[in-house]
Amino acid sequence: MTTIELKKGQQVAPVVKVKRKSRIGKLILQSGMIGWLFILLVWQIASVFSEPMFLPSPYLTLVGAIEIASDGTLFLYMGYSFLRVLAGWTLGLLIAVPFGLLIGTNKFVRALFEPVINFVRFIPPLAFITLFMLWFGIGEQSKVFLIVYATFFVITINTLTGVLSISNDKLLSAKSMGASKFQTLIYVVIPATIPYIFTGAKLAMGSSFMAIVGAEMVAANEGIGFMIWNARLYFKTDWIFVGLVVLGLMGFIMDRIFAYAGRKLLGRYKIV
Amino acid sequence: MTTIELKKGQQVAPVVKVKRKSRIGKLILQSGMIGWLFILLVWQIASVFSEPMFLPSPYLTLVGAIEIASDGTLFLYMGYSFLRVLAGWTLGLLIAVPFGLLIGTNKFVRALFEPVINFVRFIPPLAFITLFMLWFGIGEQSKVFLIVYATFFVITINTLTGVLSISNDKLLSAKSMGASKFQTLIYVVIPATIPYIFTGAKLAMGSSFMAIVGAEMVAANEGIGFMIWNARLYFKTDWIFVGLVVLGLMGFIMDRIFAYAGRKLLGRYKIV
Amino acid sequence: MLNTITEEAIVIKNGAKTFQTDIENPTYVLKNVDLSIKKGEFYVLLGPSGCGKSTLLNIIAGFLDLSVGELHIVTSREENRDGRGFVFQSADSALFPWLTVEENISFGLKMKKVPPEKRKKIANTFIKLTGLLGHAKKFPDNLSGGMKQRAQLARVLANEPEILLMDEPFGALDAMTRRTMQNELIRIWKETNKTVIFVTHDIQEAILLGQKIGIMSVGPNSRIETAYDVKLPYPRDITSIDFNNHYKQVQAHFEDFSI
Amino acid sequence: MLNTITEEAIVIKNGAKTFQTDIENPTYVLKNVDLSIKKGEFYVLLGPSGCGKSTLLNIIAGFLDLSVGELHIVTSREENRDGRGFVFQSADSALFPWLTVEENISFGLKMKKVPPEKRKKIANTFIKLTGLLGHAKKFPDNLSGGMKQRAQLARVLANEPEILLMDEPFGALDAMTRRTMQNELIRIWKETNKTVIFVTHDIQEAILLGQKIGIMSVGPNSRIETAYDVKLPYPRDITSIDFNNHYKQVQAHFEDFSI
Amino acid sequence: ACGNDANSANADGKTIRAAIDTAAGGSFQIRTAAANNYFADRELNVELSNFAYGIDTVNAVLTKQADTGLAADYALLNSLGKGDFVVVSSLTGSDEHFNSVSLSEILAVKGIEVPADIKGKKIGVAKGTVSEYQWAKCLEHYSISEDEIKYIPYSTPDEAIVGMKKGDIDVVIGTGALIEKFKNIDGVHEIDRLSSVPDLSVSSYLIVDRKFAEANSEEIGKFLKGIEQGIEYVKGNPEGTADIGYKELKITKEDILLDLKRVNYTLGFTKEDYTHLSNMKAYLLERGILDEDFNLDEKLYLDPAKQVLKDKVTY
Ligand SMILES: Nc1ncnc2c1ncn2[C@@H]1O[C@H](COP(=O)(O)OP(=O)(O)OP(=O)(O)O)[C@@H](O)[C@H]1O
Ligand SMILES: Nc1ncnc2c1ncn2[C@@H]1O[C@H](COP(=O)(O)OP(=O)(O)OP(=O)(O)O)[C@@H](O)[C@H]1O
Ligand SMILES: O=C([O-])O
Ligand SMILES: [Mg+2]
Ligand SMILES: [Mg+2]
Repeated sequence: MTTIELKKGQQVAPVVKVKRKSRIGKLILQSGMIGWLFILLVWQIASVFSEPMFLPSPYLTLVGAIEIASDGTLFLYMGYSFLRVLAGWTLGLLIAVPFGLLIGTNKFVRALFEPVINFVRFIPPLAFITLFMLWFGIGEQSKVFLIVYATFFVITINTLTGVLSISNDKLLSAKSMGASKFQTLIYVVIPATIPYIFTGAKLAMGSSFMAIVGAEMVAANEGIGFMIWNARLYFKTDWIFVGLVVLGLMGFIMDRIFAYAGRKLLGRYKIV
Repeated sequence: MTTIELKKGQQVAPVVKVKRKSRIGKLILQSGMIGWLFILLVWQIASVFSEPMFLPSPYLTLVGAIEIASDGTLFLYMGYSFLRVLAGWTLGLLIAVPFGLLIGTNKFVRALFEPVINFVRFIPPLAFITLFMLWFGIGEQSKVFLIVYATFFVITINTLTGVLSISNDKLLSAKSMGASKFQTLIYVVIPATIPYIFTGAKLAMGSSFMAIVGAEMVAANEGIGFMIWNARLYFKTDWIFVGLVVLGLMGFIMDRIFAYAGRKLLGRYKIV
Repeated sequence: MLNTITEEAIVIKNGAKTFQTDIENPTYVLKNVDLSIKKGEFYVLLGPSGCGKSTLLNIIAGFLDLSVGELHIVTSREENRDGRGFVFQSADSALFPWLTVEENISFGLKMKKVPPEKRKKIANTFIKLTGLLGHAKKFPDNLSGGMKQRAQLARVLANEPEILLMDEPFGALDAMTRRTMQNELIRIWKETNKTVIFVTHDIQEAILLGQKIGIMSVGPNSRIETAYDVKLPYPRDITSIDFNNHYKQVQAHFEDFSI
Repeated sequence: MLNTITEEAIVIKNGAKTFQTDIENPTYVLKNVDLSIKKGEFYVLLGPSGCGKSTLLNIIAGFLDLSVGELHIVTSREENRDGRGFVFQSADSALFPWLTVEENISFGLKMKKVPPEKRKKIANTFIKLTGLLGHAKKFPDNLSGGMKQRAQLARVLANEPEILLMDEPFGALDAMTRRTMQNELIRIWKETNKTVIFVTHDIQEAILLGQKIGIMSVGPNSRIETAYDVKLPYPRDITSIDFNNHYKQVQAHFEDFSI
Repeated sequence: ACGNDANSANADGKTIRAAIDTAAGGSFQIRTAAANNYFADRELNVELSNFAYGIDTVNAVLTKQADTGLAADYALLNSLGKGDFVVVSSLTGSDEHFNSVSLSEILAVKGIEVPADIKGKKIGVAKGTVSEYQWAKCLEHYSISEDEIKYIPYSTPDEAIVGMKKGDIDVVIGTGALIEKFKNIDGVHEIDRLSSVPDLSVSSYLIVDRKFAEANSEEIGKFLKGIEQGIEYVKGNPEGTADIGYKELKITKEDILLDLKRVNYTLGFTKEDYTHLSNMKAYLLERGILDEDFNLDEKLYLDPAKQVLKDKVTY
């Protein structure tokens, strides 16, 4: 028989200091700074082995950004793109949520539309550019509707999933406490679906930023998408990169703001 | 005191026949045929109130499809687009799954890359066209990599979520049954993550079809995306519609095949 | 016919239930169910897993229809739905997590458009009755399992149902909490004078709570095999000799039809 | 030092555990824990919710480290990890749903590269022992709660641990299934001669199973207040007078430190 | 669908919705005219909208999103049969002083030294633009059959630049500012000038929705006068033009100045224009690129130009 002695516990005291030290390291790690530095480094090295015309370094990109920002153009473009995204996303939400609730609560309507949704959702917004221009004109409408389209399915499908995953117990208990069908919709179905709607809206925010470049490809006079297209036409690679970084930043910041607002305002709905 | 008599139950027998009848109705409803007919009807009516140039009717679209299919062009284009999607999606899967597993299982790598991922994922594939041409040429490679990019984040994020949601009990029990770290990865982490990987792969399939139109904007001579762009140059609205319908169909069919294959082959992993 | 059962709150005559609708000779989950529960009685439905206890309770609640037979519910209410309150096994799935405990409890009152002040007053009564004082502003997710089940009970009671239907309400609680809740339930039942149907498959729980225990047979074609009377005073002591004699007798029933 | 405890399988001396790492005076979940369990003993850890039973069991399992104090595990194994098998409360979260019952049971053997035929033989032994014959090819999701817990037990036993650690393994089962599983566990324990630590907060379960019951005090600074001996022969009858006397005595302990 | 208001041509003519291009020349004469209020001075409200290529502006007119558009000869002829719009004036082209293709170069990668070397190589061609015609003419001139080369179609210049760099394209036609960018690639050099191909020139034209033009003949006249003033400004003040271009398009001033050198802004409509278009149409029909013929004369509406530009209309 062997006798094995496992782990003699240590006093807690000496552990404390060690942890204290690593806390700053942990903070740096969690902030993602190292990840950023790593990416910048890779970008810098890659640009050294290339030409600025093809792959501008992070520094040259910054110079380009300052150039285009100095007369306020960059911020104007950001504003335009942002407002288009916001308008399209809001409108998308206003259309898709009631639609999702409708097909979620009504079996007949669901049977009617679900197959169609599962078909149309594979048609990319980009394929609709010409058609939307035809139908909605070359002004803001067609751009906004392209974004509405880009947000529609993800919000609808998430809302639908939310409605379908409400536990039967909740519906039965509302019924047995005397709630009418309409009251059940307002006071049970909608609140229970909010976390799903929120997730859908968050994903749709991402899709909106995907769609803005397409929306601003045709007949736009301003916007980050317009900037990227123009830079392509004249081969201003540094501005393409400025556009990429700005899009990433705008999406990232919107996402964080949205998540934060969700936590603050919809806390009771346990959004994720 | 009121005395209320609730529902006298009926014999079951007469119910049977009624249900039999409605079964066919149910089948029709579930097949989504009504939804399709409804959409075709709306499309047809709308096209009557418009011009073929703006909105070709379903019939004219079919004529256009037959025209472009008669010499096999349509099928050739479908083949090209399909192979590009397949190649990009497969490659995306091969890159994103191991990456997702890595950042899921290694806290340090996760802290390094998660913020970067959350930034880059907002940059639409379209914005990367120039860059991808630069890195991968204007041939097939850049088209395929654009699709790889479009699939990468959704698969990575799903894989990561899967790894993070493995119950601690599973990991501890593997450990206490003597599994090494590597064995735990192979025999516990990966199988437990398969449903998430599958969901990610399925969503990525959708993204691939979204990206193909963008990918075939660039120096393509064939493909459904090329067809849509070319139709724009020559203002053949009916071909745009053929393109839309074909994309929807291809996506829809791939999605169903994928779901079916998943159920058959990965049944034990309880994919959803 | 009903004149013979005026004392009764719930009566089922020759009830049967099948979930199959499109075959000639369906399998019945429940068959030949006869049941008669007096006003104010604490009735326990005891039976093995899957025999159809929940199905029967859902039929009494009006959530499901009998396939064959008669169901009579007797209350003093105009609207029958209100007459019956249902406590689900899983408080997690029944409570509304986006409402505070108090808001959950007021839900039924709000649906009936009771004015806010009155709602608050009534909610408070049941918060006190169920021992939830100090937890009114919390959300269900921040409560322990026992607290959640108290909140669900309070929510149902706030609608002042005459009949309380409970489907294994303590099945998911740990042993100690369960014991406490059982005692509380008896206290509340005595105070409020409800007719209670309580579903369980725990023999000890059945004897601890019930005045009458309806012992169900194994399904399909499950029915109420025996209605067993428990003539012990409350509160009951599970370590007493009388209690354990009852336990042995009920247990014997189950061995009879060998589960 | 160890020469004085050769009979023991598990010893903890003055153990303490805190989860806080970066404050000067941490709150301890466990403090001054002394524990000594004999080889082959059936030891029950009984205590109120949240007192630290799981934490203590995880420390013994090697999943967590003591912050202060000594832990000794004595087995005849070279590799200590194998010496201890852990049965989790939730079979759902512990079993691998993508493996059949048999594959789950063979998992540990596969990790140790035992050849397939031998694996199959060993798995079969434990399938029989736990009454799972006929379920070997099923997936866990197609089993009832009781069956799942049997599968988990079989999986742990297949690794032939000398010590069996069980964290409320029957807490999620319904009353009748729980009773059956308790009897089975005693049978298996007798057959296999393991040292068992069984965590519960059900007094009845503790007395039904344990040779010794370690009663823990309320946390924080929870410790093993009393080690209570149950000198009743197996199988025990919960309706017997002796049993109920034990019940009253253990219950009195809890009233002492008022939970 | 619901775009009806956008689809209806605005009949009162108070506002001209003019679609202009950003990539195929930049439409600086119209841009500066608007920026310097030359239209406003004539009590004409002009709304400009930007599209990448001429073909996009033609589509905008076709779909009634714009009242006027512009197109190079090749794209123009391909579209004229499709909708009811008319040519009211030329915009750019060649004259006795200036050959519009003289500043276009045929550029090739290392190893291709003379035009004959093109055989068997990959030629980059901008999809749907006049570049298709130019290559056809070039190859004819070099006596190389189209079967002996491989066309690589591209839709934006960056594809061509990258294509050359990566070896996916061997030869392109470069114009204006892009020539420098091509030449920045290691080994890329000029092998010929497009002007060496006989009878090859490019001209572009202003097109207007027919109903709109006929109803607002006077306004079209003012529009042309405004453009005329814009051309004067561009010629006399390239720096100022570059400033306006940068402000509106974010194209660097150097690029704009280079682009300005290669264009010859014109107005009016000459006999040569007519001959040029007729010849090209015949070519397109012969090649089967155009499947339905149309009467060119019916597509001309030169009244406003005749009114305001008199001597510049010689057809
Ligand atoms: N909606 C339904 N459709 C079809 N079969 C059902 C449905 N609900 C219940 N059943 C079947 O009816 C039988 C009785 O189920 P029920 O849930 O009433 O049993 P139970 O006694 O409450 O079981 P448990 O103790 O596990 O809660 C089971 O065989 C079950 O499969
Ligand atoms: N990983 C952890 N980090 C911080 N605190 C923890 C952790 N695990 C447990 N605790 C705390 O330690 C205390 C004891 O928890 P533990 O789960 O051991 O109790 P328990 O007796 O098993 O309770 P239960 O009967 O509910 O299972 C609790 O206050 C708990 O919040
Ligand atoms: O760009 C063209 O007008 O062809
Ligand atoms: Mg039940
Ligand atoms: Mg625990």
